[in-house]
Amino acid sequence: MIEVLYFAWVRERIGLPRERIESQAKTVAELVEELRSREERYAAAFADTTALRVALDQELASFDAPLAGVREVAFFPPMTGG
Amino acid sequence: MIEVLYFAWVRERIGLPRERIESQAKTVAELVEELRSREERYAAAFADTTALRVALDQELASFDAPLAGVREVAFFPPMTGG
Amino acid sequence: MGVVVQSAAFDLAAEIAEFSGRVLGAGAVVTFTGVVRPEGGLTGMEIEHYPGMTERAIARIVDEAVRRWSLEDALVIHRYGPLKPGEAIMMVATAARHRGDAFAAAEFLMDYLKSRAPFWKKESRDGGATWVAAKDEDEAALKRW
Amino acid sequence: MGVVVQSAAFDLAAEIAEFSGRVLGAGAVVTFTGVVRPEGGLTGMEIEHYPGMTERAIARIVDEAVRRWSLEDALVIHRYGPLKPGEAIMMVATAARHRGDAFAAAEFLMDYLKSRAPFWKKESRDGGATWVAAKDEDEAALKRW
Repeated sequence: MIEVLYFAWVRERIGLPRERIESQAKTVAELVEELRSREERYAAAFADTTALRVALDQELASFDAPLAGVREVAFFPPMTGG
Repeated sequence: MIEVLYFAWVRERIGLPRERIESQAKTVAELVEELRSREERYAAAFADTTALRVALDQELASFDAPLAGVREVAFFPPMTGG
Repeated sequence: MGVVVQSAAFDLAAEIAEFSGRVLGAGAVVTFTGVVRPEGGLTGMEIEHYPGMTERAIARIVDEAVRRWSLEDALVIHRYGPLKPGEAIMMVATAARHRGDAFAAAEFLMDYLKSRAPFWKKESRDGGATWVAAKDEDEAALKRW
Repeated sequence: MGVVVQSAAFDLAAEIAEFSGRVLGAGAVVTFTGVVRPEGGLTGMEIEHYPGMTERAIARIVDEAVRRWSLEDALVIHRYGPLKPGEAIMMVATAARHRGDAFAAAEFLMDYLKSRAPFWKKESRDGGATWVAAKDEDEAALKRW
């Protein structure tokens, strides 16, 4: 089981801030494919991954990063702090 | 008559903060020569003009600047504000 | 070194007074304050963040600044939640023996907070609310470090 | 825009609060504070200046900053006379819509105040008092603008 978090407009498009997912995905990219195929709202949120960022256990990562041992995956748009 | 001001260690070497001088000097450099020839304390203060700065009527100037129309000449070391 | 992430408003003058007071041996203190700009009919702003990651990400950015420059102290305060036009969003303060270090570290902290700390701004206007898009220039600003 | 040259101490927090309060539309506020560093057995500092020229020189530097960057406001406070270790010598504050302008203008003001405003620092230690020598690096810093 993996905890998946969504922020900003990703959260709004998918309609929830977090969910627990049973997945066999080996990489972030594979997880994204699984999510895309679920429902239209996921397909919409993940339509363009170049517009997205991902964090694994609260560290920024790339979409080809492995998920082995990861407990928390977060998807969000580029950050706009400061 | 020209008002001549001295600051920081120039003031200390010469021993006074300002004086009124009757001078025929046409440039700052000529005025410096006149002052140098006055007394040892002036010679000491003006020994190395590369270590000095000059302002004419409160504007930074160069040592070859003309003195025509100038009422106030100030000599001082490089500034150390901030 | 201090990192504060909070929804409550902070007292800019009091924070600067306290920071300056404890770094009196520093010689140079630089502060940056980001304010909600009341322009284009903005009626409010909502800042979302990623609790847990936010604190970690900022602490790492501060650590990096301390590694790169000779700093006596550094402070980052960043708010989340609803903010009104004119309110302070965040502040950064740096203290160093020399002004060059204090300025560079403050700019570095700002550049990284903009693009590497998990905050997202949503602006409200009469017509509705929209997420602020990240600027290419902010991403480009990271390249100078 | 404001230029203040005074011998009295100033309240850093109050000055920053007042400055920030009147530029709430600015988005970005940067401050720099210079403090007498209590190092090397320093017991005190005396700052001499050139009354009249000081105010003119600083006003000109501020005008130049306003010409070069998009500033909403700028403030320079500089003290003269006797100062004790730990006391603030001077401060600069800039306000702009964007942080880049506020940072650059504050650094520019500092670089020029260091070498082009008529102040001279004399440091007192147990062994006596000595005039601070201008640093080559401060003169060199002007070249970047």
